Parts: sequence; C-alpha cells; structure tokens
Amino acid sequence: MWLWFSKLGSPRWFYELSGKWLPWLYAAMVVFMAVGLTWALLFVPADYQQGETIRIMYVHVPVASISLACFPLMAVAGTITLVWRMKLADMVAKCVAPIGAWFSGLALLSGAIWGEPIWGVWWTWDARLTSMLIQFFLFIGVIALRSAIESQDAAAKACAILAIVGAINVPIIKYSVEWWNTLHQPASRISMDPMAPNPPEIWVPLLIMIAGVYLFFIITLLLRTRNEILVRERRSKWVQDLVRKG
Amino acid sequence: MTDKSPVSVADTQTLTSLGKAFRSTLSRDLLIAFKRRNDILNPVMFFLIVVSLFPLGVSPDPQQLSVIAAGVIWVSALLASMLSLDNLFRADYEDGSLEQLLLSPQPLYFMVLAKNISHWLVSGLPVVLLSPVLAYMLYLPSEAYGTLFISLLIGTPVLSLFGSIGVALTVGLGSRGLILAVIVLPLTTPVLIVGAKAVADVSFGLPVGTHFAILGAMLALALTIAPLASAAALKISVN
Amino acid sequence: MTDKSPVSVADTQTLTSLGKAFRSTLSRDLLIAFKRRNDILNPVMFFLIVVSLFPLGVSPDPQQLSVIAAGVIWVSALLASMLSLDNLFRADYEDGSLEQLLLSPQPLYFMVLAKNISHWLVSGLPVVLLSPVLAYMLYLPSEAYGTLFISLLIGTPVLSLFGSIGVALTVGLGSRGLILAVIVLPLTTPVLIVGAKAVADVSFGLPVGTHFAILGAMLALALTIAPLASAAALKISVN
Amino acid sequence: MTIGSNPEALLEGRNLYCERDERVLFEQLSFSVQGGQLLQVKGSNGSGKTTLLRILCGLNDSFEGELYFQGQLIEEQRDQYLASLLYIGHRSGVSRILSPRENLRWSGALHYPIADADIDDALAEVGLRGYEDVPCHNLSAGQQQRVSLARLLIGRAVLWILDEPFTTLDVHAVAQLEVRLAHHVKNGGAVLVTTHHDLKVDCRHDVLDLDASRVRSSV
Amino acid sequence: MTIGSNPEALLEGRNLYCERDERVLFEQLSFSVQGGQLLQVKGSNGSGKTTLLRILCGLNDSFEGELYFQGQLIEEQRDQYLASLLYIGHRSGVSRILSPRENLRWSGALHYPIADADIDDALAEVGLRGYEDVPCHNLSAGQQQRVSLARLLIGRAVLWILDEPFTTLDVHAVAQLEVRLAHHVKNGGAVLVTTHHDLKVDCRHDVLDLDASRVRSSV
Ligand code: HEM
Ligand SMILES: Nc1ncnc2c1ncn2[C@@H]1O[C@H](COP(=O)(O)OP(=O)(O)OP(=O)(O)O)[C@@H](O)[C@H]1O
Ligand SMILES: Nc1ncnc2c1ncn2[C@@H]1O[C@H](COP(=O)(O)OP(=O)(O)OP(=O)(O)O)[C@@H](O)[C@H]1O
Ligand SMILES: [Mg+2]
Ligand SMILES: [Mg+2]
Repeated sequence: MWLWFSKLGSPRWFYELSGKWLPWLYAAMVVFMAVGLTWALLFVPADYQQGETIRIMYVHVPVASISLACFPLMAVAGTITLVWRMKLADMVAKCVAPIGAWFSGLALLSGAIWGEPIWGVWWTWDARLTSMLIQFFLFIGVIALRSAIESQDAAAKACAILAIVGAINVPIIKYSVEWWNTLHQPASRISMDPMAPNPPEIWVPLLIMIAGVYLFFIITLLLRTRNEILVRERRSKWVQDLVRKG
Repeated sequence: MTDKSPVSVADTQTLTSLGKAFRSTLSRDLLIAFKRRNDILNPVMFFLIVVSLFPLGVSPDPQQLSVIAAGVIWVSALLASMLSLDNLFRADYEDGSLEQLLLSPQPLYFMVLAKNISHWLVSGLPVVLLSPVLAYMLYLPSEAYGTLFISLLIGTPVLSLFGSIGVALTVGLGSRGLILAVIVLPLTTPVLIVGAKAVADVSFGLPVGTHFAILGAMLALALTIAPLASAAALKISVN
Repeated sequence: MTDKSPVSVADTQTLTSLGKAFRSTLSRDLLIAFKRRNDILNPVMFFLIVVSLFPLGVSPDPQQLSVIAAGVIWVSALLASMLSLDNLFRADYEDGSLEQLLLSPQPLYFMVLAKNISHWLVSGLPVVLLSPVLAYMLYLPSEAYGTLFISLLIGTPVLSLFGSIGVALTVGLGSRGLILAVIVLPLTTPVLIVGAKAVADVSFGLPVGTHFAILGAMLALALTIAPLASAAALKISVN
Repeated sequence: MTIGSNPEALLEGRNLYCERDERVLFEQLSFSVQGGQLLQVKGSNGSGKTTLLRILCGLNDSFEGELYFQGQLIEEQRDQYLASLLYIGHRSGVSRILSPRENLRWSGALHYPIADADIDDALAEVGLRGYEDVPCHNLSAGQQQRVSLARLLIGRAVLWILDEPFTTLDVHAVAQLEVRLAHHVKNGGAVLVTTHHDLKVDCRHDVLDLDASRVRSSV
Repeated sequence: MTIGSNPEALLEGRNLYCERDERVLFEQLSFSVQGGQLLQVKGSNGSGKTTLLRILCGLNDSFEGELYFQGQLIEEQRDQYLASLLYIGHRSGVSRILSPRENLRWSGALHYPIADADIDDALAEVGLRGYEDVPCHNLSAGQQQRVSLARLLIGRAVLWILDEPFTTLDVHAVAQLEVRLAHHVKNGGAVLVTTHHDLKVDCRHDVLDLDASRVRSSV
C-alpha cells in the first residue's frame, strides 16, 4: 500500500501510466459525447414548457456538477501536498484551479443563456446562482495567489492552505446563501429541479452527457498535469531522453 | 562588557512562560498601534466615510436609506476590517520581526492569536462602537440598533480571524492591497449574510436567536482554525 | 573595464528627449504590471466582488437593487480605483527607484503623468469595461448603461489623478492602506456625486449633458494640477 | 575538525543539498560546529551563504539532507533547538516605530524574562545611550544595526547565527563586535557568521567556504 | 586643498548646518570637490554621512548653508546639475520585479539614450552574466547591489555620490569597484563616497571627517 502510494507520487510513473490511459479515455469520451450530443440535440422531445431550450441542460448540468467537484479535489490534493509533500499532488492542484474556474464560468454562462428564455433574465440573485458565483470568486482567489507567489514551493503550500480553508467554507457558503434567499423571495423562484417529473428519455441522455463531460474533464486535467510534469521535470534525465526521442 | 557565566545549552524551565509571552506580544502590538495612532483612527474614519458615500451616491431619501442601512453598514464594516488587516503582519515582515517571532520557542498559535486580538481591539472594536451613530444617520429602525451592535460584535472578530489567513498568505508579496480582498472577501460572505439578515429580520419583527447562534458557531470555528492556518501560512511566507 | 573617453560636465543637448523618457517610464510601469499580472486582475475582481456583496447584504430584490445600482457601482469603482493606487509609488519608494526618478533631469510633471496613465490603463480601464455587466446584475434600467459607461470613463481617470496626490503624500509612511482612503475619498466625492447623479437622472429621462460637462471640466483640472501636486508631494515624502 | 558524524557537535549538517532557480548552490555539504568554535561561512555574492543560514534556522525548508542539534535530528526537538538559538539576518528584526528599549523588551521576552536595567545596559554598551527612547526610524542605518546586535548581550542562547552582522557598522563598532564574538566562543558558545570583511577574532575560528564547498581550518 | 570659496570646484558646500531631532549633526561645514578628486566622507554611525549626501543631491532640504555647482548656486541650475549627477543610496533603486536588464534600461534612459549591448556589457562586467533576465528578487543581497552599481558603467555623469556602495559586496567586487572609482577620478570625474571599510584607491583621495567636522587630506 505504502509502496503504491509513493510510486503514485512519482511524476515519471504517473506520466507514463497516464500516457497509456489517454487513448482509451479519448475513445470513451468520443463515444459518450457523440451518443449524448446526438441524442440530446436531435431525439429528445422539446419540453412542453421550455421548448427547445431544454437542450441547454445537457451542457449546463454536467458542467455545473463538475465545477462543484473541483474544489474538494483541490483541497484533497492540497492536503497531500502539505502532509506528504508529494509534488504530483501539487501539480494536480495547480491544474485543477483554472479548470474549476473555467467550468464555474461555463456553468454561469450556460445558466445565463438558459435563464434568458426561461426566466426572462440573464441573471438573478437566486441562491444557487449566487453560491456558484462565490465559488467562482474562490477559484479566482486561488489562481491569483498562485500567480502572485514567485517561488513554486511556497506557492504550492500557500495555495494548499487556501484550498483547504476554502473547502471548509464552501458548504458554509452554500448553506448560508440558500438560507438567505429562500426566506427573502420564496414564491417567485422557478424550480430548477425538473429531474423528478421527467421521463427516462430526458435523463438517460443527460447521464450519458454527464459521463462524457466527466471524461472530458479528466482528459483535460491529465493533459495539463502531464504538461506541468514536463515543465517542472525538464532537467531530469527521463524528460530529456523523451525530448530527444522526438 | 557585562560579564556573564559561561553559556550553556538552554534549560527550557527558565523560558518565558506562555502567558507572559502572550501578554508581551499583545501589549507590543497595542503599543505600536497607539504610537501610529492612524491604525486606530483610520478604520473608523474609513467606515464613516464609506457609509456616508451612500446617501451621496444613492439617494438621500430616508425611506430608501432605511431599507439598505443594515446591508450598507455591514458591507462597510467588512471592507474596513479587511483593509485595516494590511497592518497585521506587513511591518513585522518587512523589518524582520516576523522571523524573530517564528524563531521564538513560543507556540505560534498563541502568538498569532495575540496579534489578532490586538488588531481587533484597535480596528474592529471602534467600528462596532461607532455603528449605532451610522445606523442613526442611515435611518435604521431603532428596534434594530441592538441587533446590529451585537451582530457586529460577534461578526467582526470572525472577519479579522479569516482575514489574517489571507494576510499571512500574501505578506511576502510585492504587490498588495487588492489581492488580499480578492482572496478573503468571498470567504467571509457567510458572516455578512447572517449578520445583515439578523438586522433586517429584527426590523420586520422576526426572532433572531438562530442568527446569533450561527454567528457564534462561526466565531468558534474561526478561533480554532484561523490562527493555525495563519501560523502555517506565515512559515511559508518567510521561506 | 570598458574604456571611455574622459568624463566631462553634462552636455544637456545629448540628454534623453522628453518624449523618449516619457515612453520609457510608461512602458516600464506597464511591464511591471504585466509581470505581476495581479495588478491587472485584482482591481476588476475586487470591483466585481464588492458589487456582489450588496445583494447579499441588502436584498436580492430586483426592485430595490435597481434603485441603488448606480450608487453601488460608482462607490465600488471609487473604492477599487482608490485601493489599487497603493501600487502606484509604493514599490518604487521602497526600492529607491523613486529617488532615481526625482534625481533624473527629466521634468517630473510628465514622469508622474506617465505613471498615472499606466496605472489607469491597468486598473481603471478594466473596471470601466466591466461595468455594464455589473449594471445588468444589479438591474440598472437599460437606458442608463451608456451614461454609466461614459461617466465612469471620464470619472475614473479623475479618481486616479486625485488619488495619486494622496499616495504621493503617504508613500513614506509605515502604516498604509486606510490612511490613503481617508485622505482621498473626501477629495473625490464630487466626482462620485456628479457621476452617480448622471446615471440616476438618465434613468428618469432627464438630460445629462451638463453632468458630462462638469466631469470633463474636472478631468481637465485634474490633468493640470494633480501631477504637479503629486510631484511636489513625492519630493516631500522622500525627504 | 571532524567532518561527518560527530556526536559532540552542537549543530551539524550532513549531506546538505540546495538548488534555487535550477542552480545548485551546494551539494554534499557537511559541516559541524561545537561549543567553543566560531565558523565563518564564506563565499562570493550569490554563493548561498544566506540561504544556508536560513536553512539552519528552519526559516527555509527547500533543501535535502539532515540537520542535527546535539546529535539529534532538529525536527524532533524543535522547541529545544529554538530555545538555544539566536538569529540575526539581513533584516534586522527591529520595529521602526518602537524605540530601541521597547524593541529589546519584546524580542527578549519571547525567549527569557529580562529586566529593564539589563536592556539599558546592553544599549549603553552598543553605544546607544541617550537613544533608548527615540523611535528607530529616526536612527541611522548603523544605529539600527546596533539595536539588533544588542540582542546578543541580553540573550542566553548558546548558538548564534549571524548573517553579515558587520554591515553599516563603523570601525569602532566592528572591533567591539569581534571582541563580543570571541567572548561568547570562549565561554563555550558557538557562532556561525557570514561576512565579507576580514574577520579578526581571538578564538577558535574555522572557515566554511561555499565557493569550494568544503571546510578548511584557518586557525 | 582649498577650503571655502573655490570657483574651480565641481561641487562646493559652504557653511552647512543641519540638525535632526534637536541634535546638531554638523555646523559651519565647508568642503569642495573637483574633477579628478575622490572625497571620502567618514564618521561614526549616526554622525550624519547619509544626511549630508542626501542634502547634496537635493533629496533633503532641511539644512542651512549654500551649495554650489561649478561656482553657481545649485538651485539656480538644478537641471544642469541633475544631468551631471549619479547618486546611489542605501536603497538600491533596483525594482525587484524587473530583471537587471530591464532595470538598467529604464534608469539609463532617464538620463541618456543607451544601447542594449552596452547594458549587457555592463552587467557582464559586474559579474552578472547569465542573470540578465532573472527577476531581481531572486538575486542575493550582493547581486542586487551589483545591479545598482552597473549604473556607474553606463552613465555619463561626472559627479558620483555613493552612500556605502561596498555593503554586501564580496572581496572581489570590492576591489573591482575601487578600481572603477579610481578610473573615473583619473578621467576627470569626481566621487563623493561614504564607507566604513578601509578604502584603497589609486588616485587623489581626501577625507571629510564628520566626527571632526573638518577636512583632512589623507593622500
Ligand atoms: C447563471 C445561471 C445558473 C447557474 C450558476 C446554475 C448553477 C447550477 C448548479 C451549480 C447546478 C448543480 C449541478 C449539480 O448539482 O450537479 C445546476 C443544476 C441545474 N440547473 Fe442550473 N444554474 C443556472 C441557471 C439555470 C437555468 C436558467 C436553468 C433552467 C431553468 C437551470 C436548470 C438546472 C437544472 C435542471 C439543473 C439540474 C438539477 C439538479 O441537478 O439538481 N439552471 N445549476
Ligand atoms: N528620518 C530621520 N528623522 C530624524 N532623525 C534622523 C532620521 N534619520 C536619521 N536621523 C538622525 O540623524 C543622525 C544622522 O543619521 P545618518 O543616517 O545621516 O547617519 P550616518 O552617518 O549615515 O550613519 P551610518 O554610518 O549609521 O549610516 C542620526 O543620529 C539619526 O539619529
Ligand atoms: N528568493 C529567491 N528565489 C530564488 N532564488 C534566490 C532567491 N534568493 C536568492 N536566490 C538565489 O540563490 C543564490 C544564493 O543566494 P544567497 O542570498 O544565499 O547568497 P549569499 O551567499 O547570501 O550572497 P550575498 O553575499 O550577496 O549575500 C543566488 O544565486 C540567488 O540568485
Ligand atoms: Mg547574503
Ligand atoms: Mg548612512
């Protein structure tokens, strides 16, 4: 177990292993995305209330749900960085932050695009939207801190601390924001929970899209991390061999 | 040259006791604040000025002001406490006192706590004390004064404590000012929400016990983790 | 050792021309800002965060928000531009570059102006560009967008220019952050009042030509006197 | 002087390795310093003296290798180690707002209880009589450095780690500090010091040359 | 050396008086320095060397007395004076975010147009080849000082005012700077310098001792 753990910590091992995985992941993603997108765009019946705009859901929901996973992931990676000083964990943490920010931004954007036809506004101070906005700010904070600190080592630890403190805070923020808004304007909100009353032909493609976007997320993360590994280990022998080979 | 007995490896028994070191750090920071005077005056002045910008920028109408009063006062208090934080470790970092603190054999948790307490006493407390005056100026319903005061009294230490993590993380950076706010403000939104909501609710005649309980819980959490996180962050920053 | 012809007393003909020195200072400051990156990102993020604190503190009700929107955006822009000012001369003061600037044979008015322009480009302009988005989020009536944008475009340089006087006066002080705000905010309230009023008036369908004229006059005034005052203040601060 | 393992040594570094910005500053660096010894760390600008001293204090942890205090790993007994250590770095640790007396009162009290009279004695000895209550930002560069050095007189640490303590001191103060260092060493203390000037101390004086990355004995 | 009025002198101070915090630093101080002369300002810590140099540059104006440049009051020809002056103080004037090259490009361009090749030459000469593009906060204390001193190589000023330029420099760099100073003086330049170390320059070298408040010739 311990051996496995420290082996996982080796960037080189990770680089090689992830290199083996990547083609499979690509293939799986292409399949899921193709099936999910065609189904969602062409075959899902238009909603009787929302019309064609229901199709935005197949982007919005996966993107939003992934962005929620990013902060905990970053905090876990940060904890590993602080406790075991594993370099790989920090590389992952570093790469998750911008992806998290992007996905939060995309969730906001796709939500806004969806909101315009449904609610008649691009933006409203609904609890969910607001907590997503704050989470977006938190990601920006981590990114700003990382880019402000010159020393890589110090940046790694500083961002780890911020990620952990932030992760403790994310549920508090979410809870407080929900509590704040539900009391203020309980009536005028449109339900965002269409899962329950909907038939399988709506949510099966959704599940497929979620899987597809998750794969996309994992691939992006792997690619970024592999790139980071090469940059940080550029002076090590195995990277130079790699470069020389082609 | 004062002659001394030959030196020997430290006898940890004779070290300064924790209580004494704590008081020494606390009183040193208070002394610095009093010598600078600005440290005490400025947060209050900033609070006062920002709050008075609203009648100018929004509208002097009592009706409208009374609606936004609680929110404006809380946001301004948040900003004032955030911006006064720059003084918390910066000067110590630049003149090397921070290194000395980190190299002292005293537990860092308590040293950071002492600095936090001193900072709150000179920058948070005056803001709390001034708040009723501003509440009056913004036509806050008078039933809400007590709640505003108490919520700020519990809430501002939380702001200081969370803020100090941010300062500790950024104290070594050349550029400053806004990055602190960008890191810390999102973290402190729950305090703002609960605090401002307590005041708003009490104006509507709703009970506010839960709000205070939540704020108290936040304070307890902040007291537990914030000094630890700040201490860890300081070690990184001097590296 | 590079061998040179014997030195002699300066021939002022061969000095760097004013235009070249101006561009050199401008591009140096922009380079520093780009290297730090945060200098550009943080004012905008701060602006965005502070504006979103108000719905949290006040109320998410569109009706109420639309009333305070103009005021909140203007106050937040004022704060963002004020707080980003700390970067204007501080680092230069601490590392001694400011002394070098004061000892250069170039006219100080233009050197300070170059620094001001660079500062506004990286911190004021992004805020102006983002303002329509925030106006939307706070439900500002859409007729008022244009006015908000133009009033900020004329107003924020005035804030930077006046602010730079305050920075120049306080750059030598140990404590920082809030004292700047306390000095400068009162100076800049006229800009806030006129700017916010322009936006409010246009929402009511009133004409706003005069407001723009006043803002323009303020900009002209600030361009004339602020760099001179800052230059004088800098000389005092390094003393 | 023994290189490598040495149970008698007060402070010992073994196989230290450090790189910054992809430049190796030192590798396989081993040294030790005992009570009754002054070790001068030498090297050209940028050779890594400051970095080494900060590593030894625990202010910098981006290095590889082991550090021992009295034969035990430092990380296992950090409190004990800190109680025996006095560090003065490039940054003087003197608050510019406080007066010399107030500065010493705090930095002294962090370690050992200390009487005000001792503080005044120490200040008088470093030539700051009459300046006890002047805020430090009104002192000249050398006077501020003297405030910082007064800590050598009030502390009870056995191990001193000093990074260029002679900068900005005038000739008289330099001589006085050299005497003080020798005095500490003769009383059984240990001193690790960097300086570019030609150190003249009347005690056991070894040199660790970072340009050569090995220890030579100069006395 | 003539004391008092001297139409030939490059820089001359007459009857200077300065007090700080109610302590008189110097009074009735007169001195002059000409092309081809190095004047070392000496004095114990806190005697007012830094204060004097800043007064001469115009960075400090709380003094009494007259200052002449080439026989004319400085305040009447400030631009001409500044164009002939190069000052390096306790604060190095090196931005920690910029690289050495970018720093020199700006501080050079404020005075005279300058080619990038000259900058690189200057940096190589102060031993910073390979560090041209490293941000200065990644340089050691002595390396930052070297960046600052590289300005001596690219500038064309005739009068150099240097406040403790030798701090944190290693032995080799100290010797190199001494050669550089002598070179400038022999080419007709003038140097005003403070330092606590034992300055060895091969040129006309006078001393202004602030402890004694009068000028003695040492060479
Ligand atoms: C800027 C605007 C919006 C943001 C930031 C946002 C954010 C989110 C978030 C965070 C989730 C949770 C994903 C998860 O739990 O896995 C979500 C789910 C969802 N959103 Fe949005 N949303 C926005 C606008 C909208 C709009 C306009 C609609 C359409 C009416 C909508 C419909 C949904 C649905 C149907 C779900 C899935 C339900 C669920 O998983 O509970 N969203 N959104
Ligand atoms: N900012 C200040 N305000 C008031 N007094 C000051 C200030 N700076 C220095 N002094 C006082 O002026 C005197 C001279 O200081 P100065 O810095 O000129 O000394 P110096 O000769 O350069 O000393 P050193 O060798 O230590 O650099 C000192 O006694 C000091 O107390
Ligand atoms: N903050 C930093 N980040 C990265 N590298 C640094 C940093 N500080 C110093 N360095 C590099 O580490 C090397 C050693 O620096 P250090 O300060 O230890 O040198 P030093 O021996 O103390 O030199 P000096 O005699 O100039 O004080 C230098 O080459 C420098 O470029
Ligand atoms: Mg050093
Ligand atoms: Mg001096």
